[in-house]
Amino acid sequence: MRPLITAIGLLLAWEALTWATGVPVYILPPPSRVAVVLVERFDLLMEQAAWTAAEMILGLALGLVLGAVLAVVFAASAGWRRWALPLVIVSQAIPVIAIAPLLVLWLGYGMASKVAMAALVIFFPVVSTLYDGLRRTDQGWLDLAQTMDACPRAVLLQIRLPAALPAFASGARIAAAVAPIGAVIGEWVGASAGLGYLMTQSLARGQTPLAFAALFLLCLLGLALYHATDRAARRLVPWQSPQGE
Amino acid sequence: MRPLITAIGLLLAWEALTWATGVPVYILPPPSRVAVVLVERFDLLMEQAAWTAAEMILGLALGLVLGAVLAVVFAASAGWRRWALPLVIVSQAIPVIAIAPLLVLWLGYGMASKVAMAALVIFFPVVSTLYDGLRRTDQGWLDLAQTMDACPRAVLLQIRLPAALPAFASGARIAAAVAPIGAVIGEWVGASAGLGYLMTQSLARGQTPLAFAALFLLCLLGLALYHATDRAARRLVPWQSPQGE
Amino acid sequence: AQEKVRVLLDWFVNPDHAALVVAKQRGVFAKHGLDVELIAPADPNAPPKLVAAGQADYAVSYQPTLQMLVAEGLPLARVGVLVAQPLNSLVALEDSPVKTLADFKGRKIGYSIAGFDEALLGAMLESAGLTLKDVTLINVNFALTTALMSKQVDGVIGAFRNFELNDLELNKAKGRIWLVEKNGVPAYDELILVAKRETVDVARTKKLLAAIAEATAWLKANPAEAWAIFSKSGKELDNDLNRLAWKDTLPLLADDPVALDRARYETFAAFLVKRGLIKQAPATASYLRDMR
Amino acid sequence: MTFVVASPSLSVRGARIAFGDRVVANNLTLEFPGGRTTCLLGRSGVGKTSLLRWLAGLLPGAERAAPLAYMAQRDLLLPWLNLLDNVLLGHRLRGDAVALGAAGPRARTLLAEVGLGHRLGDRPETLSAGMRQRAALARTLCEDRPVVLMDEPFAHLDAVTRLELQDLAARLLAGRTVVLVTHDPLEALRLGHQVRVLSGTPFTVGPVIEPPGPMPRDPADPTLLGLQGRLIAQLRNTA
Amino acid sequence: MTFVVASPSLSVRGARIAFGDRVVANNLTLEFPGGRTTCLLGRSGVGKTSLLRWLAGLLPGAERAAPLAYMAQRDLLLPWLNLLDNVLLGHRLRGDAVALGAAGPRARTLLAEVGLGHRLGDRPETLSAGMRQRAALARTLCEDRPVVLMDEPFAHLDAVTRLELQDLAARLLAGRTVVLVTHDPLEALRLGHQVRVLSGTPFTVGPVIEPPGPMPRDPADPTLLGLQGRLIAQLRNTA
Ligand SMILES: Nc1ncnc2c1ncn2[C@@H]1O[C@H](COP(=O)(O)OP(=O)(O)OP(=O)(O)O)[C@@H](O)[C@H]1O
Ligand SMILES: Nc1ncnc2c1ncn2[C@@H]1O[C@H](COP(=O)(O)OP(=O)(O)OP(=O)(O)O)[C@@H](O)[C@H]1O
Ligand SMILES: [Mg+2]
Ligand SMILES: [Mg+2]
Repeated sequence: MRPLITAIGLLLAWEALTWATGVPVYILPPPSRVAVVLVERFDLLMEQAAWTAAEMILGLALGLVLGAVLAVVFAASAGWRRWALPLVIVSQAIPVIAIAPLLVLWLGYGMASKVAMAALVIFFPVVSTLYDGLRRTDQGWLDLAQTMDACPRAVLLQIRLPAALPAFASGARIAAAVAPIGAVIGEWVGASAGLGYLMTQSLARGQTPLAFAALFLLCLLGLALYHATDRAARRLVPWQSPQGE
Repeated sequence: MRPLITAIGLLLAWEALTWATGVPVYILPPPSRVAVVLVERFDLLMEQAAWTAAEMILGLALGLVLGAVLAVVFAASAGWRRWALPLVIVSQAIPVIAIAPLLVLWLGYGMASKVAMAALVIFFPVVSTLYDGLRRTDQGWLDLAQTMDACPRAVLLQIRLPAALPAFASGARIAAAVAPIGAVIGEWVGASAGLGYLMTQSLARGQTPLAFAALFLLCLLGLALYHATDRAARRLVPWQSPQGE
Repeated sequence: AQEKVRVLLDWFVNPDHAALVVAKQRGVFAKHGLDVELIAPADPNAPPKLVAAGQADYAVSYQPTLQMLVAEGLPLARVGVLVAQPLNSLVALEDSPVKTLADFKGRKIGYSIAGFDEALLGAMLESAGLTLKDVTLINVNFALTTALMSKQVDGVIGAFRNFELNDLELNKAKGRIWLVEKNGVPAYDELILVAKRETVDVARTKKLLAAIAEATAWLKANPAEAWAIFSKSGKELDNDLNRLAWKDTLPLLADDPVALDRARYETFAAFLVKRGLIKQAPATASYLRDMR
Repeated sequence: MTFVVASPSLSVRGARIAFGDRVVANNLTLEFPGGRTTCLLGRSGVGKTSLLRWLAGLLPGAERAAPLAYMAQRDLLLPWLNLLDNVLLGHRLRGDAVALGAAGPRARTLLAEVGLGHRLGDRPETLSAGMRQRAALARTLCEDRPVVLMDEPFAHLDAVTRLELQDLAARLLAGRTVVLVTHDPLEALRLGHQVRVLSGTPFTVGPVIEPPGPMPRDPADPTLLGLQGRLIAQLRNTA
Repeated sequence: MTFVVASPSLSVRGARIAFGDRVVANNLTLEFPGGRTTCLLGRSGVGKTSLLRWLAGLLPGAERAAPLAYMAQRDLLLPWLNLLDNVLLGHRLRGDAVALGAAGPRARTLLAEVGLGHRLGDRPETLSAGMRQRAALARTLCEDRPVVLMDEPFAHLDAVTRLELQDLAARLLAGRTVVLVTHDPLEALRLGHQVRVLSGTPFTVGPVIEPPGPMPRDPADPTLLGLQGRLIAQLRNTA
């Protein structure tokens, strides 16, 4: 119920904004206009949304796995960290237009290059937060494990990793929120389908309401994915805050 | 010393990669080619880099402040959270091409619209991680504060906020890493300067080595900003892990 | 006092904008009482919309774009022309097995601007007895030459004849080119100036066009000196590609930026309707303003 | 009568304390007389902490009767504050600059009295467990509230320090309504006007035991040793 | 002689324990006899925990002499594991599936013996402080190591449970080298072959006190009560 009220409230705010600022339809159409297009072009939009949703979900899955693996590797090995951490940071600074030709060269124009591009955007918050979490393990637990003759691998997997799950959840939330833009960026690598593609195309042809209908769906997908991830993340960390009495 | 060795190692790896895969110069030029351009066009590159650096730093500063304020507001008020959190999530799904005309309309062609765009990319990890951190305060401290008749504001500012500083640091690190791309995206809003501008232009014109020289500088800027932020973040949290004995 | 004028370019500054840049640098605009600011966006979609929204006085755009935007209801009007012929073309590598349009059957073609490039290509293929269904279309979004040279595609539509061939040459490749207007597409104006329909300032526009005409005449007469001025106006402009493109571009610049061929717009609108890009041709009177 | 108003009695009427299916206390009715110290004893896990949290209004359904100071089983020092600031936490949180300024000397005195006068500026993580517990005690006493709830406040202290701090607490808490949970029967007998034993699941509260004489009592007093035996027997009888 | 090998003695030779400028012990030489229980007493903050951490090889410069089990002042239960898995933590961490399987019944028995047999599947956060301490004790005993270091293992337990668990520990730890830190002189006298008092800054270790008779000794034994007085006096003399 409440999310519905919020949604309606936000749409009304948007409608009011377009009225109040007098912003032209071809720059920011009011939701009423967008709604009309949404109904008229429903089939087209759904088709493209399915495409983008697939990219988002694959990208997020790949990003989460890749991010988690990298964070664990960084936490386990100073050697790897020294070499690969700068690469990971730098990977965030590279605009899609610089890397797209490379991806196409290596992965072709199919889904693979798009998912790879999306994952490149999505994986970073996961690496970063999880690695931070892995660095902040309670010293008491580490001492205890040391007296128990635990090998570093067991400490990492059985103590540091579970202890860092709240941090992972934090990273996964960010990853879910950027998944839509990851998918759209992936579509830049050379797509002929997807909401991002539809958006670019309709913006180029002045069909702003259609572009915003696509954007609206993209946002819905984003919210849905975010909430799904949020729920999963909460389930991941059922215990109280680390110091809980 | 060590970072230097790492850097040289990475450059060698890049050079080797271009040789081994035989990837054409116009897709991925070897660092030797890039170095030549870097020297030849040094003045041009420096000029553009200064521009982008300014956008990055302003964007990061604005993003950190905005992110921190929003996270605190969300933690303080369920009402605000209900309305604005979905907006914040959705803001991450919006591609620059959809929002750029709006920003120009409202903020003009100057630095403001670029910094706003950059901040839009940068602020999110900060809100998300800090808000997560604010939600995970040790219940014992909250109980203690309650028995002390602390008003919610004091609890938020004097207990939950300091306790969430590690989470904030985590978010700031991500923010710093995405600041370069934030600045580049900002340059899409209509720049006539900056490394992103130079890169797009030279890629569109087949001057791949120049584009990669710009990209190289962008990555350097990104690494520098990341390490500065990392240092500041460590200083922010001088105490041991929350459970430290 | 100088009248302030803001012109949004369609894309990064390049030799297509020679007349504008030279007019500004040599003080031709100033001579006509104008203080012109040239702004380059990274997204070619935005400028006409921003002009329609009153965020700038003029935008450099393309005839097909203008006609599609007008058909969608944007209050825009064409007030002048910079390049009065198509620049777009279909390009393949010379050493590829594609020798004629018909050879594209079963091959991959890259394109940039969704919809429009498809329409051009469709018309061209039909002129050679093929249809769009005979080729695989791939959106390469940018980096047309890169896609071509790395053999990811066999041909690209959307290549500008004055640029992409030179770009290939600089990368030690040779291209084979099919001009759109010679292969089933009606001729159109590639680069035009648009303004917001209701607020066209006729007097100022006339001054602007006069200055452009004067600059065009001068730079065609003094290409070397003009190149020096152009390449010094921005450090990033002085490069081999622009140098090569410069000589190919100058002859293409419209000598008379005021010229207006209504029939050309009507024919092309009909073409757009036929290709399904717009539903109905807008009345030319509504968006063509003669500045004579 | 002003005295009674200043240090109110605490009553629990028909309370139910439960965590999910686990009922810790059911239909509990209990009175803690105002201005007096009640010591609670009970086997581990019987529900002492839960009762204290109930009194502090920290459990769902519970309401707090009066302003109080609560010392939990953990020290709950804030790692980013030094000892002095930790002791002044209540005043800082209430944001009353005047009161905060006035409490400064008191906090210093208290820290000196618990033996931490030389560590005012140190962070909690550099202290031993007993030192942290003493700092938490100082923070609780610094609150200067009519009602004080304390959960095993001396658990991490050596025998000598413990006696000294019991004396300190008895002196500073005289006239207040105090509920003190402890595992040491002798400590309960030394400090309490009343001693009560919790037992059973859900727990019930045993009869009031009132040791004679003024507090803090001498632990070597044979009456106390006799009562201690009785308390231990009470504890033992109730698995 | 195999006995001595199985439970080695622990020696500290010329050790220096310091945190920055704060010197806790200097040139410390000390011997904990193999197979026997040594109880350490000392004022709060004197350095008992630091010494134990030194013995466990957890401080910079320290080296661990033998496989050992260490029970810290905090319970250190992992919040994402249930009690049984927490008790089996050592076996889980060493990743020896056979040993882990074999330790299962032992862990259950131990949890039952500390009174938590009915809470095997519960998460630590749902336990009382004393219950958590008992679980940590079970974890330590489950390790089955020749050397056992324990830091105030019974601090949060009521008098009756404390006696029971002292008996349990004495039984299960017999023949091992045990160092036990406690604040309760009587507990030290009950459980230790030797009792030693730490005092001063940097601390020195007092003479060996060896209570007579087999352990666990009767707390009502008048000899013990006499020794208790001596210990308290020793503690009191050293501010
Ligand atoms: N991490 C640390 N950093 C700085 N000082 C420390 C640190 N840990 C302990 N100390 C100091 O070392 C001294 C001894 O501490 P330790 O914890 O060993 O005392 P203890 O005898 O165990 O006391 P308690 O009975 O209170 O547990 C104290 O003065 C303490 O402040
Ligand atoms: N958060 C919780 N969730 C579920 N059960 C809880 C929770 N807190 C306490 N309990 C249960 O309530 C009962 C009473 O716990 P409580 O902490 O009040 O005991 P206590 O008397 O203080 O014990 P101790 O002397 O060991 O501190 C225990 O059985 C405990 O398991
Ligand atoms: Mg308790
Ligand atoms: Mg200690």
